[in-house]
Amino acid sequence: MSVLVASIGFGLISTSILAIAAVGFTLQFGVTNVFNLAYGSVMTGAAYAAYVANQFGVDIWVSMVLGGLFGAALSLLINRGLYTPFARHGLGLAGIIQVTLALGLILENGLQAIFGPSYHSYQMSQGPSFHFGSMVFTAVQVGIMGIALASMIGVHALLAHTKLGKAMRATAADAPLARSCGIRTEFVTDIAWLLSGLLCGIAGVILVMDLQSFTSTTGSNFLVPVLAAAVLGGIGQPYGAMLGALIIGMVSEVAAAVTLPQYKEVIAFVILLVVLLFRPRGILAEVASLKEVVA
Amino acid sequence: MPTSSDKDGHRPAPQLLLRELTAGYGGTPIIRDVSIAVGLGEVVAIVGPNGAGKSTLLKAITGQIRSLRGSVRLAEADVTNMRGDLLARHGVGYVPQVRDVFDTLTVAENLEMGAYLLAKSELPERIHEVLAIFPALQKMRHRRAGTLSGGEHKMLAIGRVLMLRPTTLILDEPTSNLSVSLSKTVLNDYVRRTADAGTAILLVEQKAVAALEISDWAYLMMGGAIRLDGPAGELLDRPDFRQIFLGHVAKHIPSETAGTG
Amino acid sequence: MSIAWQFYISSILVYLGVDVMACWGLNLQFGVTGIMNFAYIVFQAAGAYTAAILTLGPSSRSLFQHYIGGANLPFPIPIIAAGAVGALLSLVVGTFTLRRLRVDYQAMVMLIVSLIAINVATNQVDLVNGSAGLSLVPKPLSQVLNLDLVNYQWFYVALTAVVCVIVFLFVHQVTRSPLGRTLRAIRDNEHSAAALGKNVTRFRLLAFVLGGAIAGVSGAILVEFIGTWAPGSWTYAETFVLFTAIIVGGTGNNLGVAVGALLVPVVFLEATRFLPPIGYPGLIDALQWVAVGLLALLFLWRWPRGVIPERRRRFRKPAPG
Amino acid sequence: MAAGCIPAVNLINQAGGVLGHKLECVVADTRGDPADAVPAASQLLATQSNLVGILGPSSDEADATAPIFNDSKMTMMGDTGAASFDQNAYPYFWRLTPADDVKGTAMAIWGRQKGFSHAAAVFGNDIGSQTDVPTLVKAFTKLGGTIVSNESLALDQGDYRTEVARMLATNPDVLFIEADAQTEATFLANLKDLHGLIPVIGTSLDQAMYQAVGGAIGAQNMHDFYTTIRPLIGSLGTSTKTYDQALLASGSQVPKPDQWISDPFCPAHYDEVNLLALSMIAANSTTPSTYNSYIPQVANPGSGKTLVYSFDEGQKALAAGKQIQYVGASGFIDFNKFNNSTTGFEAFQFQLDGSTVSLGTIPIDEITQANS
Repeated sequence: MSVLVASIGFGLISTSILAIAAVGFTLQFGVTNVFNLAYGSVMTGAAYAAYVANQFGVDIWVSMVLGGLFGAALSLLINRGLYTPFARHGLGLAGIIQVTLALGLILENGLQAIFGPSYHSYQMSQGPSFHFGSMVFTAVQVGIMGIALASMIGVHALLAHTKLGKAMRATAADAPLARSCGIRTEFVTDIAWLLSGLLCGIAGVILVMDLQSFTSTTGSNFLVPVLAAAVLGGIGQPYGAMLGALIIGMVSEVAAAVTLPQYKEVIAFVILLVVLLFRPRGILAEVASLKEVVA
Repeated sequence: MPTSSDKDGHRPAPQLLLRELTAGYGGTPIIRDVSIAVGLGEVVAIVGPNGAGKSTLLKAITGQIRSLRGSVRLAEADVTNMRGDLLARHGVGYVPQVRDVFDTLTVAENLEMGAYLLAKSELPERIHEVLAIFPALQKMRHRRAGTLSGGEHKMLAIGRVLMLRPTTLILDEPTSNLSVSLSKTVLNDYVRRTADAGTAILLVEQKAVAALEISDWAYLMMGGAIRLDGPAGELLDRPDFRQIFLGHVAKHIPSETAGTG
Repeated sequence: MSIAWQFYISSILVYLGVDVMACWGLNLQFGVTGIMNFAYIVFQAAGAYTAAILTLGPSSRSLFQHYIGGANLPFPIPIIAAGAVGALLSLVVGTFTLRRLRVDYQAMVMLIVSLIAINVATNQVDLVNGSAGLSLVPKPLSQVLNLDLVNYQWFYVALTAVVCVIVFLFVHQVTRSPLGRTLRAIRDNEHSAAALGKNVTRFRLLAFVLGGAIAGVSGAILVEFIGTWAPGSWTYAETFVLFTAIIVGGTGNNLGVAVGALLVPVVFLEATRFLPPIGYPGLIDALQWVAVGLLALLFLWRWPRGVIPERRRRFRKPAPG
Repeated sequence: MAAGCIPAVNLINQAGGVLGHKLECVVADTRGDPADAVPAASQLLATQSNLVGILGPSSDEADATAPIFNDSKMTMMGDTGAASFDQNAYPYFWRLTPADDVKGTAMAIWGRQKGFSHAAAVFGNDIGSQTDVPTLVKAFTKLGGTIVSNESLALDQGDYRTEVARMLATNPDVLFIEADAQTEATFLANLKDLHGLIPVIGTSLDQAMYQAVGGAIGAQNMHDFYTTIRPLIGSLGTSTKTYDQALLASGSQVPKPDQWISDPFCPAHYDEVNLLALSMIAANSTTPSTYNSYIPQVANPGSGKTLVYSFDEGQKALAAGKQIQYVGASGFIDFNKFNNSTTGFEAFQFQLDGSTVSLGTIPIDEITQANS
């Protein structure tokens, strides 16, 4: 029983990392419709950026911010330099997915070529442990959950209460219409990629802070749970992504507690497949479905 | 300064002026040498059957496709091939035929997006003004636009575009999918009144009779070109118009068949 | 030609045949019908495992590997069964994933399917011996033919060629037929195909199942040749090589796809074996994946229709009335 | 692998080569899966006309390539612990690498010797790890201990906290662990954070493993809690010293040679090259089909044999007409009828600088007994 309770606590940590990553993924997807399979590799890239900073003696939390900024810059570059030109070139949705997959492989293996196949760790301390009943968290984990909470509140505040955030949602809902309102959709798209990349980078660094050891494939191993969380909630829906992260994160941990641990991810994925069977657009996505039907 | 054309065909100075505009997809022109003028306070209708090129024309004006030849001018400014967001800065409001509101945003947020270019301080006043025109929107401010009915939808779309207080308004078949009575309300109460307040309105309509009733001037478009134009009130009675256009749509006129088509 | 060279070249020819077949199957799904099957390698693996198990004897006799079945069946039954299992598995997966899902969702669902498949194959050790995989699969007809090593290699090349010809005749027939035209119509415009009264989902599923059967056969041909199969060899990156081959060769064109299979998995990847080793072990491997990625990007940008483009057929609308 | 092959080849060539021939190390990248290894193997055979022997390949690639080399009558020194070679039938396949299932028994014996009675067995679901489990469980139980928790891990997950909690709920006094580097590192880091480490008996051997696990839990914890079980290294150590010197002297060919000093696999590769070379001399032929059968003759113990600790010593003894037993840098070698050499295991403790110190040995007799 206490394992079950503890697993719910662990689920909160998994959920935190997943939520940051999934919200980041879904933000840019909502605005630009790019199903970015290179996302996991960008996470790894940010983790390495933070690693380099950390090696120079920069504090891990500062390195995390630097990793986030690296992720933001890389994402913007990727969209401006690769995805947008390909889309303008007339490549369809399926073609763009292949571009993202190709980029993911290039980034992942490029990182391996640079940093080698070995494992790296940050210079950091996990800090003291805190006990809440059967739940145990280290200081770093509490920090991670705090960052996740702050990110979610920040994203919510941005989208619901600022002009820019509303413009992002408007662009996501209907870009030509947003343009006719005077919204500079290219600028909004850039912001969406920057923000998405920032969250992606932060997620990459805190994933590694939590794993405590990583290599060039670490981010791409984490990609499918991120996609699953984003899709489960209804892609392009930040609140859906948060909900999806909660479900995937909790189900994996609780499944590991009550059934076979080696199938914990599989169980979460099967839930996703079942949800898609009944709600092909995810839990929170009923309104956005007009988008592709009307060209 | 006259704000509306009078019955003698004297028209105000053009606010929106198209000269020999030619545009299409992939280098193939769909519309050819279209010249149109819309003055402040005027409702100018473009009527024509399906496939006449009306949608292509609007896409060319609003910068969604590149025009191959000709020009679009707004008062003194050349806005040919200008991006949509810059057009909005020139005071052009555009209501597409479908997907005319942001479905995932609330009614209030839709209005706010309509006023995107205005300072935040102007917002309450603008919302107040638009709600005065469409009081029904008041009650649904916090509803998601995607959940509105067809009439409410169009009301919001026009309300949204009015937020910017546009000098030029482009409406693409605002009455499609609306009932006959609702269509009349939209055209008479919203469109005509907006023009009377000093806006230049370009109205594209398939429901020719209803559109012509509230328009000052009208162009008949067919096969990608303007076939004839004239004061809207006279056009319906002109034999050449009846022959070219209404002959296509229906044998009997001017019943409402043509209007609800 | 020295025996060692004959050995190498015959191995490469068998691999070429397997890749060409696999690409044809994927082309039927992706090139012709537009299904983004990132789990394609799973169906190849399913075929390989099927063929391996049916060729091997009962599991109880060997101490070091555990698997279900084990039937000692003679050639060509394991290969045919592999095709059937590839088709059957495609039917199951396709029924769940092809309905109502957008292309990007489909791509993700396929990634998930391949993860689940690898997880199950790895964790259910009794199924196909877990991560150690199956090994010591007897070579087909080797007892009957009693050939020496090199001659057996050439025999296997011939066998692969025969299977390739059969698969080609099959995919050629399918893509040329009214069925093929319908599949292309679905790919190019699902909605208008639906408007023409086509049951889009059913046709998609058909293409998916046919492609899955071919994947299964290709896996069988490979496993009977190398004698071993483990989960490590079927990750989504392997599928990406096949996708790249199709893009390079010419999406939708069977001949182009065969050329792509020659250029990418065979020439492009084999050539690097002849490079002198540089840096640490695995560096060339990593750079090679970078190169495959760049190759895919280059072709998607510059020659999106490949070396041998698909002939665009005019699609005549049925006469009204 | 180069760190084992190159020092051996350098010493051999310095000593005049093999029957007048100089040796050279050539790398063929097998790319880590069986399907890729097949063309790699046949390409190697085709393009290297003076090939005299093969080191590696490892793990599941061996199953695919062993038949090719065997059929080509090419001697190979396998680098796989796979149980499929426990009763190997390929005359040209040899291995110094201990079988994985034997390693499981050795871990169990060491655990019981240290007085642990309630063990948790946590193994990755990867190729090498799972084969240890049945023999570990069997031997530990047979020796009077209890396996209180037996979990297999899905590899490379974001965390293993729940798995750790499950394990802790059974109150083990020792943890047996083996998985890939990322998985083991994450699991142990989670254990450290949740509860603090408990004694760990693992098989973390190579550099990548040490970097991952040591990086995750820290060098001090590695020292305090982690015992690693690996194949026996001869207590004499003469060969090892020779190897270490040769390795450090090969700095121009092996980048950063000192990083390989404590790597357990490199000395084995070094020994394999020496074995090949000495058996060639014994057979007076560099043709694998001729010298292959001489391999046990120069390696296995026997009465009246001269112990040699390097290629040069062996060459001279052979020239003097003596029977020799080569004692490897990786330990004593004794091939059985399946061409497997298993000479026992040794337990090591990590020092703060990453080097290892021996804690004691687990002789092969004990392992055989516990395994029976």
